[in-house]
Amino acid sequence: MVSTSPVNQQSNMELQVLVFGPQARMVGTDRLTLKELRLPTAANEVLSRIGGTYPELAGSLSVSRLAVNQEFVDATALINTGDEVALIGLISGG
Amino acid sequence: MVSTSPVNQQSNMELQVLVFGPQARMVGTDRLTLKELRLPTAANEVLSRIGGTYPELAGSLSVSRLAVNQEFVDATALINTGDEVALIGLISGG
Amino acid sequence: MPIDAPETQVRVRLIDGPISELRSPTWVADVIAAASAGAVLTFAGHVRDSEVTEDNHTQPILGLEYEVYEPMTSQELTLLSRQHAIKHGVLAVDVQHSFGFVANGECSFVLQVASAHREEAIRFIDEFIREMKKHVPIWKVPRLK
Amino acid sequence: MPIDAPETQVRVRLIDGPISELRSPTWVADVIAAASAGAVLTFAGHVRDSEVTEDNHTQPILGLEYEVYEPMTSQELTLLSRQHAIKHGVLAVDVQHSFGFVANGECSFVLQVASAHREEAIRFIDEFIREMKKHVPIWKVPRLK
Repeated sequence: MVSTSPVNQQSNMELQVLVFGPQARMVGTDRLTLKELRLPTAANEVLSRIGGTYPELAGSLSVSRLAVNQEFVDATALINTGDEVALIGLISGG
Repeated sequence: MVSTSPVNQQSNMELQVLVFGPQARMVGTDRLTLKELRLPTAANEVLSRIGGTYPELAGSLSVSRLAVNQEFVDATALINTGDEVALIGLISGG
Repeated sequence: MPIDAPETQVRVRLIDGPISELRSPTWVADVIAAASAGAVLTFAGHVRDSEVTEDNHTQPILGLEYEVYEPMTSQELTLLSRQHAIKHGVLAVDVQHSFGFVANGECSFVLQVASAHREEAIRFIDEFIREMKKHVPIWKVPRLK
Repeated sequence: MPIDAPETQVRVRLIDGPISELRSPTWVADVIAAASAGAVLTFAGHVRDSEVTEDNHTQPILGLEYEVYEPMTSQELTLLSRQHAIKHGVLAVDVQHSFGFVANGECSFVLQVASAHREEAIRFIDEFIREMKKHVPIWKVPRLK
């Protein structure tokens, strides 16, 4: 009963990603929208989709990380429906 | 008219040297007295005479300097009658 | 004197607008007094009157608009404080960072650390700030003149 | 932003007894605000509750008796401030050091420095204190329990 498609995998999903500071100014919004995603999906896939959908951000994605539910995640971490996802980039506190 | 003894050189002089902190506690006074000095004399000669007269201080003289009229002086600086001389050693501010 | 593995005390606050010098933490000094131990080092960062742009030009600004992402910002500041406190053996850490608008010359960041000797405190301040700028979600956007 | 070779401001004070945190200098922050430039770092040294003796024993103490040699002590503190301010490019230096008795836990030394960036201030504090302990005529004698 092995399946390549987990039971709870969902296609054609929309994912919103919070964005802040200079990156929010670049795209003119504090909330990115990625359409037609298959969830769950890996963090690096989300970053790659952000770069494709928002070319203004492509230059700063190499110094950005994703946070899921308010914690930094690795490139391979899975993002699920209902997760709070944030793009944390171009940090410069202090 | 060359003389090995400058006109204003004085023998059998007494020199007082201010001393502070732990060194003052070691000798039980804040004022060392060196007798039968020939003035002017070099700072290193004064340090050496302090070591001879106050053996309690011998151990700390290697980390001590002389100040003359409130300024640090080199080993070869001359000390004259009337100079205010201080032994600055075992410093530990802060 | 060996210190009996004291638990580090950490306090993190986000402040709306500039940080008043008078509001600076005094409890860190109390920790020091209680421990009868050594050094309190306080770093205060003030907003400068210009920003260097991406193309390396200097432009005058009115101040900086700080954004935070709560509670993650406070969590990350707390984590960073604890990690570096253990690494450097410091006794207490107090962090204040502004959010919202802070004008030129005003203070937007205060980091205070207490330790037995000055060396730990100096290393802590240096590393903490470097790491904060890389990893803690705080953003600034210049308000142009 | 290049700074037009500002003259460093230096203030040195010797304080009879412990230094109150409330008496900490605020004019350094004013210098920073006026220059719209960057960092204020403050080091406060507190008396510890024990001293290490020459034979490496730790003995409990009530506090420290500080001696100074005026005006030489103030002169040397001022000289050290100016030398290191120029070396590290800092804008303002404020030094307070106690003389007389300071009890355990109380503050006996405050060094505050303002600079455009934190790195200069950190290097200044570190070097200044190391040099002060070697070269400035200030002595301490423990008051034993």
